Amino acid sequence: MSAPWSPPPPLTVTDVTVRFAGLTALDRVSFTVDPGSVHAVIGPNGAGKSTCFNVLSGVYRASGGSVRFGAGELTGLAPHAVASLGIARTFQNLALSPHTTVAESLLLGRHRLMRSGFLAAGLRLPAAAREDRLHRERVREIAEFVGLEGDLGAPTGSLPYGKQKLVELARALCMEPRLLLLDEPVAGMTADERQRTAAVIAGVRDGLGISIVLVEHDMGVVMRLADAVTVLDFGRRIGGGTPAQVQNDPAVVRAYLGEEDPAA
Amino acid sequence: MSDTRSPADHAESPSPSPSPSPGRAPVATATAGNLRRRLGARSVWAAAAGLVLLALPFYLDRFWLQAGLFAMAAAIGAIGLNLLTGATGQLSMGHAFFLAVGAYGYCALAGDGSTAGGHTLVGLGLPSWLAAILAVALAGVAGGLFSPIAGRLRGAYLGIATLALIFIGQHVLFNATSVTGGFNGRAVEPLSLFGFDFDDTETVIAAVPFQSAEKLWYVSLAALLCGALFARGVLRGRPGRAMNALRDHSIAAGVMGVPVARYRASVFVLSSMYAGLAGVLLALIFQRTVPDYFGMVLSLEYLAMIVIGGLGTVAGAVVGAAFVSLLPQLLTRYSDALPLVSAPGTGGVSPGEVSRYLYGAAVVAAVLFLPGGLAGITRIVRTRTTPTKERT
Amino acid sequence: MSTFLELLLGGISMGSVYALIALGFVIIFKATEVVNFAHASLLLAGGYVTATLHEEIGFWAALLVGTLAAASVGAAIEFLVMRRYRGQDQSVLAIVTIGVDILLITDLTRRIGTDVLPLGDPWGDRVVHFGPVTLAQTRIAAILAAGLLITVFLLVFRHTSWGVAMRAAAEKPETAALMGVRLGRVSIAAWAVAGALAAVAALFLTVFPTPGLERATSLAALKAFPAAILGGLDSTTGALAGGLIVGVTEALATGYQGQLTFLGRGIGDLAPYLVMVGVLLIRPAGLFGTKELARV
Amino acid sequence: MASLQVHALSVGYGPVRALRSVSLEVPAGAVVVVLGGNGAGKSTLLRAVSRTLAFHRGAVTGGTISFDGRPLDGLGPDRVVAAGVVQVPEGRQVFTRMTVADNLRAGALGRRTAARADAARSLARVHELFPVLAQRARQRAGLLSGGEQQMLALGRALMSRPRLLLLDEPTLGLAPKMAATIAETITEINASGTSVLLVEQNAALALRLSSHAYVLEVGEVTLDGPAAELAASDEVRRRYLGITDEAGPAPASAGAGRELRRWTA
Amino acid sequence: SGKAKTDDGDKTAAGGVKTGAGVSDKVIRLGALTDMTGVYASLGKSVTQAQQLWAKQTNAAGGICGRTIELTVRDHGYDPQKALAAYTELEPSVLGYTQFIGSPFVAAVKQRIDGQDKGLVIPQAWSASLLGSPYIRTVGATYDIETINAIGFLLDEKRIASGDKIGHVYFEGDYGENALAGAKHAASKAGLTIVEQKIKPTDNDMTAQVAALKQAGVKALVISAGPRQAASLVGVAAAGGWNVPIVGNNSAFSPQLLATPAGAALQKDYYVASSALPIGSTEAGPAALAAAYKAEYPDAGLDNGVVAGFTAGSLFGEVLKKACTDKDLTREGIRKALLSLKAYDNGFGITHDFSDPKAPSTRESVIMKPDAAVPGGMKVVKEAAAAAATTGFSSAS
Ligand SMILES: Nc1ncnc2c1ncn2[C@@H]1O[C@H](COP(=O)(O)OP(=O)(O)OP(=O)(O)O)[C@@H](O)[C@H]1O
Ligand SMILES: Nc1ncnc2c1ncn2[C@@H]1O[C@H](COP(=O)(O)OP(=O)(O)OP(=O)(O)O)[C@@H](O)[C@H]1O
Ligand SMILES: [Mg+2]
Ligand SMILES: [Mg+2]
Repeated sequence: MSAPWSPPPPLTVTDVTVRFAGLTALDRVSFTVDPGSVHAVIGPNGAGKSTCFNVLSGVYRASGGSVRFGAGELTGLAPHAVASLGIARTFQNLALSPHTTVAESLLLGRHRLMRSGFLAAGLRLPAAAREDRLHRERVREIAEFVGLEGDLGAPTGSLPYGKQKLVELARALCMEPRLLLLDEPVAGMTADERQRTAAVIAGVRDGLGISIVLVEHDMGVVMRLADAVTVLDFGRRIGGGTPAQVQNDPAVVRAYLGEEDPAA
Repeated sequence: MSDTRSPADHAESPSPSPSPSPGRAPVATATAGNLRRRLGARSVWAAAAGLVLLALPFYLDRFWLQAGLFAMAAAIGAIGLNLLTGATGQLSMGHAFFLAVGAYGYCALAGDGSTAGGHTLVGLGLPSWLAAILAVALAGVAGGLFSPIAGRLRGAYLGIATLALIFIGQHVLFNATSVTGGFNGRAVEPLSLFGFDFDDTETVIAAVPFQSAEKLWYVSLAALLCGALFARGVLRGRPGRAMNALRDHSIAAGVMGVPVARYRASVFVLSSMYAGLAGVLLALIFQRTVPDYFGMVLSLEYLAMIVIGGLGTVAGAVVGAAFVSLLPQLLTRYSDALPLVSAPGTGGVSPGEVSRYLYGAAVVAAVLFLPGGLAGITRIVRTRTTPTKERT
Repeated sequence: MSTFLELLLGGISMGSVYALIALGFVIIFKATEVVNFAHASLLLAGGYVTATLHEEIGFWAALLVGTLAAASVGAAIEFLVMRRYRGQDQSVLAIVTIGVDILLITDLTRRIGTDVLPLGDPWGDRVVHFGPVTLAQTRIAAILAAGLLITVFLLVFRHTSWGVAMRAAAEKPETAALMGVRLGRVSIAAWAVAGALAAVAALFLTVFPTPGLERATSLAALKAFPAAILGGLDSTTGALAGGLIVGVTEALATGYQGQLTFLGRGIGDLAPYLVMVGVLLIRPAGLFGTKELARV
Repeated sequence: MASLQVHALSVGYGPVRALRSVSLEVPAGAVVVVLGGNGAGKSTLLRAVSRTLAFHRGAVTGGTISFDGRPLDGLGPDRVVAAGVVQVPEGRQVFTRMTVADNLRAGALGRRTAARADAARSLARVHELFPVLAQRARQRAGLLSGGEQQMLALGRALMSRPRLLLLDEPTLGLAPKMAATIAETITEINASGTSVLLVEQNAALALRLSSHAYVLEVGEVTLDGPAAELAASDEVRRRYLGITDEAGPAPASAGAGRELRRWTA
Repeated sequence: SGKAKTDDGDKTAAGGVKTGAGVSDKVIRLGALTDMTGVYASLGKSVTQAQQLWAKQTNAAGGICGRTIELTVRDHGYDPQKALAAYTELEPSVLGYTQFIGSPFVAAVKQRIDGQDKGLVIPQAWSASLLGSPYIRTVGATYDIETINAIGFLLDEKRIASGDKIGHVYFEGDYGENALAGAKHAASKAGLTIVEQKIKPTDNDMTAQVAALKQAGVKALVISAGPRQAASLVGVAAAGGWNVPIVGNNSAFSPQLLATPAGAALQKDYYVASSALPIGSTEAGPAALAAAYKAEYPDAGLDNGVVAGFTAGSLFGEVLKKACTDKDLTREGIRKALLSLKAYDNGFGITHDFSDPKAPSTRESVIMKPDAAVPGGMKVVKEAAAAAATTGFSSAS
């Protein structure tokens, strides 16, 4: 039912400004995410990274500026309209239903790809059943891919934090996004779990060819995955470039990394 | 957060759905034989229950049939409320309003314009089956008109906003006399399907005289069955997942592509249509619609039903409806035989009061001791007997 | 004009009684996130105790005992019922309070039976004349009492740590416990205060011009729902404003029903709800309520 | 004299056994760290000490916990706070609808003595440690960024002048610089006489801060010893520090070998 | 099947009396559908107890037709669903109903009563909308007639005159609206103008209504509501120094009100129209009833619900006796017996004529006035009479 796959268009963020009462959370921020690349957004706490994601996903409305995904303008769209363009995200703090099973949570991610409405589901039309089967298969594939195949029947609330984060990631993947926004995907994981999750993300990029915007404080992960980096501080863009460039940018070091090498 | 949610989400997992949830698959294979046995047992039980239900009109007297009819109509209304309040987390205290729309809508659509009680009554005189369908649609439209509120509010705000509907409804029912007949209500045109009238004229079947109660029994049974199956399909399918997501985390639901306000409004409309159908049936059972019926107490009774029965599930709504509507009848009928209960006028606790005590207590206790409601008991029993897979 | 003033004053005085009820409602909501649909039964309980005792022990003592009784009923509901539901979903809790309400109202109405019970207040049917406008003394007492109680509560809420504890407990009980907040105490106190306020409100709902307490008195508490919502469920100022709006709307809609016949007569009960729906359409969290914050 | 002593503690959440006979000790004035993977039972351990397991339908099934020789078993959470044991819970848990200032006031609620001067002094100290909390005093805490919230959570706990601070993953989601700041603050807090029991995923940072470390795996203590010793052990280096000795292909055990194809339907 | 149709038609039993549903050789079963836990609880309690007293007295006197009376009471709490259930439950096993509170519910089963059930029902409501059925028979004047008589009293007493405005406070529902129809009729005959104030049974505070009516300049008030509303109306008007006469329907008074702050005002210038003498009257009927009732229910108050219940009961008794002499205790026999009662004096001051189902059984009303000194709180100020305006008035139903 979906059109034959096309590479994601570039995401262009231009002069986006977000103000809350008495606070400018984003101040004329611009950057571009090239198709198929991993673009990291880093910056100190409170720099505006999550706010940026909230604008991209339609949760917040920007006070100014524009966000274009290819030719389409995203600002002003409701979250579900953004989702329908193939933009998926994860949440920094989990946003799962604790009593829902992993399988059902992931199927929720496929909401936009499924068609059956109240009537079809209520009348159990064969089309709805077929669709259900099809999508459950894909859910299983994705669960296997991120390493959740053993937990599909468990309520998400009973999983440890790290696995719940994986559920978040898998649910976003279930949306078959063309642009994936990941807000701190490895936070709260042990070192080896981080490595595994980073590998999953790399696998997504390589296997699906989609664009990924990544917010992460783990510089190791950022360095390993990112093709380009944008650095925010106090809502402003203070630097950007390749990971290597950024790591040695004195402004970035001062504002974010600190003098000490964090990778110790 | 809430344990009462769990039934909504996985209460019905051992289901005969075409593809068992893949997550269950390893478990399912392990216990496949068990499952099949249970399914077999289930269908035998269902068939037996179905037969009993079909045979009842041949044995029960009008009082019990009527009680059963009320319970069935209530069950349909409760399913609708459970879709809204249980599954989507939208508290509604205005359910009685939509019941009234259904009931009065049917009267006005099916009735003939006539004069009664000093005023002229509007009536379109449509065929009654068509009027019934249109009345259900009308209830849906009424729900839709409320969507600017239903789509935007939640929790207590929505609950109390919907309370306004009760007051508006009562006001209209008493004052719009040309449609509603005012305080004494209006007579209900009997249902007529394929030339068969569901009224009090006697038809003798197998030596049993069939009056309206006997005949309506089958109509109600069919309506309940369809309504229940439809709701179950909705809950288990794509809309059901979206509804639960709206309840648990509405922002996440939006980001997953669920149009939040529209979905909330749609569920409200769907729930109103269930109420409308229940209203049509109630009108047919009552043979007259009276405004006093559609007050706040009725709305609260429906909330009590879904809590007692179990939030978020179809079975919960049905069990709860049966409990709440049959309890007072049982107590009244057998008041002589029950300790503490005494006939009215003799000074003790009257059956009406006892039933109110009981269902007040049932609401409180159900949430505490039966997180899945009465309908959840079977599940608890089931999980006690089959060891749960421990998470590692 | 004098009719208008009289209606307005009457509305304000009734409104301040509604505000008292709504305030109790709001306090419980703030402390526990529970919408207490059993509030009407607290009111009836307080009024009933006052009504049955005043002949024996005098009005003021009876009022005191009635207030304490309603406070205890509130505390008992919290202790025996609500406490065991901590962590449940808001809507479910609201429904639980409906169950409690059914229990209590059934019991109280059974006790009250078919009687109309006077409360034995000192004001009787005396009125005060302000130019062309007359106002019952009971109503002046209502305005004063409500004003006083609401002010006291606002001050306590703002300037004591009890207020902070209450809000903390409402939002994240577990975390509040980690801060050393005694959750049980906070919520039991909120319920008790709400009960006490309801008992005072019951007094003013059942004295002249109303003949006395009877089984249907609790229905008056229904007016506190639109009042609380109008103002915003989590706002004390909102409760005050909402109460007044409801009182005045009701009085004017009743008094001018002759001019409002196109809406059908007897619109007084309905008007507050219509105003409420109108406000909610524009401000979904009420006039002073805080919009639910969404940060993800 | 051990400040906090946990002996043979077992905890269950219904049928789930989360801790099995865990023993651990926080000497007075020390910083002790507990490392462990997801679901190892670290938070459970802290909940047991703070006596908030009931909120999660969990219960202690065996063992004892005592603080300064006084058993904590059977106390309410408020009494534990009054005894001087304060926890900063996992995931910050600031009161989102209250202002930053009120959050800090809430932090002072558990103190038995409510001397105003005392409170003012605590507040000044917190503001000194985290200046941003003074700037944002009037803002609703829910609108702070993650890191700011973590600072608030820490500051809030300090308001009651704890003798033992339980920290559940304080650097979760913090920028490297901020994590370093928090680490410094922990050292500072400790230096002024507060013992610290730290639960961390950021093992490198945690081991640097602490004198003694425990490794918790699936509800059991599998390793413990002086922090420096543990930091040198192969097991800890591999699992918690992410250091592999033979430089080879990264051990991306999961995800590797699996591939996600594009969805076609 | 247990329900298979058997011939349950009327039989002829001992003594050659034809019997049907509800009547055996020993017992006559009657039903009472009452409200003891809902909005009409206070009425329901008095009516029911009075009828139980009637049954007891009748049985003590040897019963009727050699049979004892058995009264089965069902409390529906003013819930339509329960009322319908109770009706359905009792219908096969009772001969008729000595009371049925809630006229909407009576209306709800009207079709069944007239269609196949045909059992006599005496509603405890006096709305003109209940007239017309040969099986549903009210005892006394309907609300509209009662209101006309009340206004007629004011005219007779010269308290109001042509050209005046009078205020009418009335309940939403058939009671109030039927009374309003009467008031309008009386007003048109006498050249009065009615200023309407509609209220709901939950409104207990009449301040706003008084303010509005005062503003409108009315010279007298009519109240067709419950006792509490009457007390509030009378109290507020008096407290504000507004001295206008106030008349009310039978239901707009309860002796309990005399203990409230409005008690004094009620005894000043408030009148109630009724279809029976007050229970405190010294006439033989009321006096005997008052004594017997007090003896039976020492704690219960005396009010006009007692009279209403008792008169309904004794009417049923009278009809049963008549039917017994006609040797027909079937439902049909009951109907015929009732139709033959043309001048039935039950000892409560008014003579009833039941020969025309379309007309109320009387057009007269007694005018009474609250008085705390009398048991039951009411004394007669004007003997039964019909106002001129009632002649020719037909309750449009
Ligand atoms: N809804 C809101 N209302 C007011 N202020 C907000 C809101 N959302 C975010 N902010 C403020 O905007 C700033 C940026 O917040 P944001 O969450 O985007 O930071 P962040 O870069 O994601 O930080 P972290 O890495 O800690 O998650 C913060 O100061 C925060 O307080
Ligand atoms: N409320 C609960 N109900 C059931 N099981 C629970 C509950 N809370 C935790 N558990 C289980 O107890 C075990 C220990 O969990 P705990 O939260 O203590 O782990 P943790 O070490 O803090 O993990 P993380 O690093 O993810 O925070 C896990 O298996 C977890 O799934
Ligand atoms: Mg963020
Ligand atoms: Mg943890």
